[in-house]
Amino acid sequence: MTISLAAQINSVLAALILLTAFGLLVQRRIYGLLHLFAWQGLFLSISTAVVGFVAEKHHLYISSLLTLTLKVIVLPYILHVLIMRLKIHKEIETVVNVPTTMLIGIALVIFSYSLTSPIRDLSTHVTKSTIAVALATVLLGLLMMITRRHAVTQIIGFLSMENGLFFAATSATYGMPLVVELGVGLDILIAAFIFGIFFFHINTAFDTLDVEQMARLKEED
Amino acid sequence: MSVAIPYILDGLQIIILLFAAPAFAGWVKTLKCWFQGRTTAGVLQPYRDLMKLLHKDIVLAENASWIFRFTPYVVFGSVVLAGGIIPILSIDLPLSATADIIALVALFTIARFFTALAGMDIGTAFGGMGSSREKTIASMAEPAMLMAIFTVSLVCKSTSLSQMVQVLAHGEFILRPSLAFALLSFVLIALAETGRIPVDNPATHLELTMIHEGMILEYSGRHLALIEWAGMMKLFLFATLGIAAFFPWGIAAANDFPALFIAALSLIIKLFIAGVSLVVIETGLAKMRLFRVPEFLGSAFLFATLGMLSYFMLE
Amino acid sequence: MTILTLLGVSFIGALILAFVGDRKFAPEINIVCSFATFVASIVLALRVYHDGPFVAGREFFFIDAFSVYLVVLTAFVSMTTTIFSKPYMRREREHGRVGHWGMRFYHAMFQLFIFAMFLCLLTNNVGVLWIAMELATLATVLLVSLYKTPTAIEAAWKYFILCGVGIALALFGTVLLYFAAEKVLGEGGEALLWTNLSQVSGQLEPTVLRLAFVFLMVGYGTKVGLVPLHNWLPDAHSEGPTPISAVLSGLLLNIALYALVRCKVLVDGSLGTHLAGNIMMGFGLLSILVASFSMLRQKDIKRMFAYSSIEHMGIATFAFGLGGPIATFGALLHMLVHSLTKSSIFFTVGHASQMHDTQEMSKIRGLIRGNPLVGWGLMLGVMAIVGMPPFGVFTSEFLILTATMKDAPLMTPFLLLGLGVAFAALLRRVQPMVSGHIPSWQHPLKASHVPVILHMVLILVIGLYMPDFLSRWFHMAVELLK
Amino acid sequence: MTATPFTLASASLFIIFSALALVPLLFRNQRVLIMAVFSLTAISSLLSLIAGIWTVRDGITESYIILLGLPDLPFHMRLDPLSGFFLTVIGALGFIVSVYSIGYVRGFIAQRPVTSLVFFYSLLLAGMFMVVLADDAFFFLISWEVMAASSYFLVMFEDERTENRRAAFLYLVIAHVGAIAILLSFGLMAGFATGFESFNGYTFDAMRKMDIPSSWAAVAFFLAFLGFAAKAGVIPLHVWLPDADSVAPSNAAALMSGVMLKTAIYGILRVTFDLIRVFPWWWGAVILVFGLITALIGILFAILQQDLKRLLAYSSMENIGIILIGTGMAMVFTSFNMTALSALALIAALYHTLNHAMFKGLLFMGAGAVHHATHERNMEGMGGLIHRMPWTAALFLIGSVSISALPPFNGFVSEWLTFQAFLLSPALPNPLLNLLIPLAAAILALTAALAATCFVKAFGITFLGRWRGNHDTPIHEVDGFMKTGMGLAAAMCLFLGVLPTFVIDWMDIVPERFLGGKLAASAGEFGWMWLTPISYTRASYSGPVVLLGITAIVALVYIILHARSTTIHRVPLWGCGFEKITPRMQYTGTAFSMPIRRIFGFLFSVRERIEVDAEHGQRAFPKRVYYSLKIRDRLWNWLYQPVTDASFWIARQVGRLQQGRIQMYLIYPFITIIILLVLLR
Repeated sequence: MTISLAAQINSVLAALILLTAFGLLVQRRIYGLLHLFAWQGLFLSISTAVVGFVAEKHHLYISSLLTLTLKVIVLPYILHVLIMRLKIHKEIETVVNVPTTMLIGIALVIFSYSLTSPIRDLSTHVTKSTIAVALATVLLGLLMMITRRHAVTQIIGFLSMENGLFFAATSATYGMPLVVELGVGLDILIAAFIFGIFFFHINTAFDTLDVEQMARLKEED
Repeated sequence: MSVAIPYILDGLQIIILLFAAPAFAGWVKTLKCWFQGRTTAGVLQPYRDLMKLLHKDIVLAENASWIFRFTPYVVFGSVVLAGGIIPILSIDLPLSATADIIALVALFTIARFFTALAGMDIGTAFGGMGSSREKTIASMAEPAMLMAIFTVSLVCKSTSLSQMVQVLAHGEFILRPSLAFALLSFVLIALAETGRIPVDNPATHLELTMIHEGMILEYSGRHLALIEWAGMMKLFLFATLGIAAFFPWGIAAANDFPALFIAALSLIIKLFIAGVSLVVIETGLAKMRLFRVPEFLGSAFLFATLGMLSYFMLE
Repeated sequence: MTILTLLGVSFIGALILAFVGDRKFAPEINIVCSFATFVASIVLALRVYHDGPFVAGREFFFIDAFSVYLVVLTAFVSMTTTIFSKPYMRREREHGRVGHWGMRFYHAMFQLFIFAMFLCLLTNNVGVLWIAMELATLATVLLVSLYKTPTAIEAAWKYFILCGVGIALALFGTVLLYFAAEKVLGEGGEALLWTNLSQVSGQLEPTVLRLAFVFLMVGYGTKVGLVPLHNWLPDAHSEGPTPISAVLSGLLLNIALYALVRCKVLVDGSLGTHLAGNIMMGFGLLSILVASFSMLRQKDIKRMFAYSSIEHMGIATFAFGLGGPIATFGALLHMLVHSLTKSSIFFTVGHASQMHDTQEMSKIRGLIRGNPLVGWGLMLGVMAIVGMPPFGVFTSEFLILTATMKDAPLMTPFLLLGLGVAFAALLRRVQPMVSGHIPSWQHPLKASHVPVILHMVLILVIGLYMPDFLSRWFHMAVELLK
Repeated sequence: MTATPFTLASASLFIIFSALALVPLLFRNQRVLIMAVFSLTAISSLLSLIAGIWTVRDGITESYIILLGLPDLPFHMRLDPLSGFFLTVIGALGFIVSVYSIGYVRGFIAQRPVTSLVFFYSLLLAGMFMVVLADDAFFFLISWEVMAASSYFLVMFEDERTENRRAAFLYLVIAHVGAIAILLSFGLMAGFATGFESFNGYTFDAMRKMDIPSSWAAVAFFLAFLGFAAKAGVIPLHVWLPDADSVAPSNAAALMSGVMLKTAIYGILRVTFDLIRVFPWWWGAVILVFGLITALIGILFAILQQDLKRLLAYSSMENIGIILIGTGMAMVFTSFNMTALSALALIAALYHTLNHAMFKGLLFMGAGAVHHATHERNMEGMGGLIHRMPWTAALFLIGSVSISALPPFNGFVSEWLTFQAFLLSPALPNPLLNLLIPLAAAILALTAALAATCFVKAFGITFLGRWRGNHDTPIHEVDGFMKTGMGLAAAMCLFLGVLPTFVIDWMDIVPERFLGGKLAASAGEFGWMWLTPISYTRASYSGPVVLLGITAIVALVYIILHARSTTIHRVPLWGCGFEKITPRMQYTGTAFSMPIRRIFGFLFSVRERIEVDAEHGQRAFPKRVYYSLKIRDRLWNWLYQPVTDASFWIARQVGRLQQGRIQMYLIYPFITIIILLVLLR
């Protein structure tokens, strides 16, 4: 596989990741969100593997394996168990209606593209074109957290931001040193456990997972 | 021997003050009677009143404190001391270095301070009212008085009276508008300070109108004599102060005999004129309501400040 | 070797306490662990003090004057906090506000949190710095929701989400930093090592560094609690148990600022302009003004002191942004005395709220008469935190304000306004609490004397007589940050 | 150790700190604590008094470095004639009030523990000594705010009363904002002294050698003036003074009003004449105007007060105004470098500082004695105390006579010198000043006269007449310590009034060292008894002759009149024949000041309410009449109320930032990132 072919595959995968990010933004049903998130994790791990192969960086294989297990298998399973246990109703209302969110999303992609232009013309890596996509995924994840009212969707937004960051790491610098990769993975795993525990607490205290209820601590009176 | 002459002269001046003051007061009363068509009790009536009071017993309130009994002496002492300082006959007096005009005004303030306290000591409403009104008027009259005198002192570049007389009388004569303003305001202030008609009626017995009388209501016997005598001396001193500050031409420069004689003569003539002008003012005007007095004193204050400003601008 | 003991003791402590957290002797283990780490940190400090900064563990750890002073401070304050938490948590346990699992979780997470902070300070690798910061956040998230009340859970959730987002942005900044460093230092782990980065910061690519600094600033800025990224801080610091608030306010903010200043040194090296400083000054000033005005309307005692932490972190950030030897010296001193004073205040606040079973300031009265240590401790603590002279905070504010008056005189009216309003706000609330007769609903309490007295004496000593070694220590750190 | 003034001063500081250390040991036994600590503070004040007198007499200047503070910014201490003079003032009143306090504080033992009062009293004294000795910005500000904090706790002594808390809070906020202003001004001067590479820019020596452009010098000066004005109670920042001094325990109030305000004057003198030294004339004019307004407003408020200690606090404002007038004149003359005239003006200001410390301390101690005996602060409820408390009454009278500037006593000397400074003004080349000075003289004369009215009222209503209070409380004279304290202060008032030439000769080194002008030569030239500033032909005043003259004449008249024995009959009071005069019919304080209130009413916001409660609504036959008078400071709702409302409004707007919904919180970092990235394109 020549370098240019790998680059093409990588950019296809980047496009797919961006697609799933947009999908997450607009998807109403919670199971749909779960599946989209799993797909995004899969594309990310494949792209890491491809980059690892192209740049002969063997530690990337471990990192892609880590992403595969974590983002595609473990996290979706945890979320699936929680959703079943907490009997979350399927329909998710968004704070801002879908068309405007899409518009903002597109604006963010353009913004991140123009923003990462200096990095692109500096970077010698084959994957320099995908940095803009990585930044866009991060910002879209943030946008998703802002526009969603449900705790689970916020967590999925947070995790998709992490995916964006991992993707940025691989595309900008052929992946961070292994120690850092492992550390970040470990943190995400702990974060997963924590938000699981949180879901139970919130459910018992507020007996709903709607974030709008949680607005007691304010100083506007 | 020649050293002692100024001291003797100063003693003589105090004695003249002591005995001339009742005469001047008597003279003013008799003039007033003539102007109002009443038969006079004669110029010597004040002497007779004082002698009578000195011999009578004292009737004192139960709760009168030592301040009430001590005040007449302080008032008398401060006024006599002031008399020793003002150059009535000659300017070469040993005591004249003791106080300049500001200190002189302050001596009169001591008298008023203690009289006001005595007024409040007995605890009657009239005493309190007299003290309150007296101090209110005093606190507006005193600044105007100081301003009038400041104008004169700015003209003569000194605040000690003998120096001012020296500059005005024996220096070359210049017509100064600032002095005219100062004189006008000084006359208004003198009326207020000595408690004459437009501000306070010295001869009244209607409690609600009297200010100075209100404070000394409870006095009797020799205490009342001392206070009455001090009042008369204060009137006499204000007249001589006015003469010394504004018409000093007769006052002797050195202590030789002929100059003193001329000084005495000019003093008598000036006092005569002063008495007549005072009575003309008193019979011409009626006593003002208490809350008209601030405007009266305000205008005096205005004249004095105008005098000072004109000094800077014109001279 | 000492580094390993430092990290090891706290990690193993966390593991042990995970199992025996609820036993009688659990607090004692907690204290012993912290005391051990404190001794280790002293040894470390002496070594750095004598033979300068050194690298250990095959370049994984790096300690210089700037990081070791924070290590000692962290160890000391965590030790005194464990001493304070013994009676406090026992009372919470008796009143049933914390269960069996809660106690075990509390002690374990406390030690893990200390471990994470030490890792942050000691590591040489900027990536590991990020991971340790994330670990510290995660450790304290559940501690904030220990009481399981709705508001506590809400505060913890906001803390988790907002800090998570902030830290993610910081990761992106680190990636950009790594990208720029890779150009100069080549592939592999060396590019992220702080020792290499600081030497080579002159050749790093300015445009990329500028972008990286923006992300790092917003990321770590969220952790420092600078306005407008501060919204999580008042909730998190006021809902958790008081020892946690003390440690959060006192230490975690310092470490976030430490990370931010490390990045600023790199960015200054490559950019050459005063850009990073100006951004930090902007954020600092905004924090001072917003925090001091919002203190005016607080009703909850811990929320008020959380806002005071935001204000003081704003002052420190402003001073670091200002740069120059005196301002940096002042900023370092300010971080030290602020964490000492704030943790001592939180100790007294903890006792005060336990005495009245509420955090409502309107219900807390007659503290001096009720419990002289808590009353005078709180009063003198507040006197210290608002910058009244005999205490250390005045010294640092004196240096910072005079430096500002020289270099940026136009900023001083805002500083004057901020400090004045903060002073009035704090005093207005604390004065009625401290004075007056004992209210009927106040019940007596045996307060832990040692930490409060220890902290106040230290601040007084630093305020009146700065020991020579401490000032030389700061000068070494100032050389690094120039 | 060779005995130099500085060793004495440091010994006195050492004694005070040992007294502070003593407090935790002795606080179990309150009586022993009071006796021990207050005698130690008395001794230390005495030592400082001697050190101060010695320094000024010989014009010694010593400076030392103490290894406290930052290693490269240790505490610099310096004792020069200016600080020596203020050390004398503080030491003198410190000694007197400490003696007084032994008796006064004993009265509190029954009510509450006095440990905090004793501790913070000595800390206040120590703070004041250190402020005067400080020679670098760091040590100066530390002692400045130690002084502020200790007086805060003194005002908070009876902390269960809300007015104490309110007064203490207001005081500390204004003092702290003032202190920050001073800090900024020192920062500016330090900046111009040596640039900012090293720490030694903060010492006053470095600041003396700074070359500061005149625009920055103006900023530095007016910042410092704002700070010191906040502590001195100058007009816009004066609201704390009456509240704080009226609720504080009287011995603390005596120290605070008597000397603590003077440390602010010391600050102004140190900054203008020692650090900046060269300044345009309009600075002096601004200080003069501030002094005038403060004096006039201060005394007008004093007259209207019903609470004795509030009256004294407001009158402190007036005297501070007079001192500022003297300082302003000195600055004006210095800017036109007329050294002799500026020496006269400065001596007038310094002399009045010393006088005010003495008679205000005396009056506050008197008020404390009255409060101690009657537990009553409102003058309307007192009266006739002269019969039960003769000693306090006599000493309070001496205080009132001195403060009303009547000749034999000290108040007159300093006001007379200030008037002389005015009268010598026509020599100024600037026409505007020549017009401003007469108006200033007029206002000063008005305040002097109003002061006399105010203290006639204060003394008359409290001590003379009959007891107005409805219940007959057992009032007894105060104990020995309090009487000795007040007696010492009264003796000082007389001494300073009668022998001004010696005092001026003693303190002449200060204007000579800082302004280059001397006054003593001309002041005592006509003889030690006569005070003749500039030249004896211009003006002369002799305290001793006035005293001797009056006493001689009074004695003479007394002897002559008592030659014949006339009996004195004691009868119930006459009152123009009205029989049943009750004590309620006496003139009250409000009535006494009613004319003044009517005339100067436009200056205050006065709320008078008269309610008549008559049977079935016929106003003509009132059963009971309620009269209430509320006088508020207009400045409160022009300046302070808007400031508080504005800050609370801003706080509400800022509160909207924290409105609870997590989505809003997430938007903030999002927008911050976008803005920063766009800005740094």
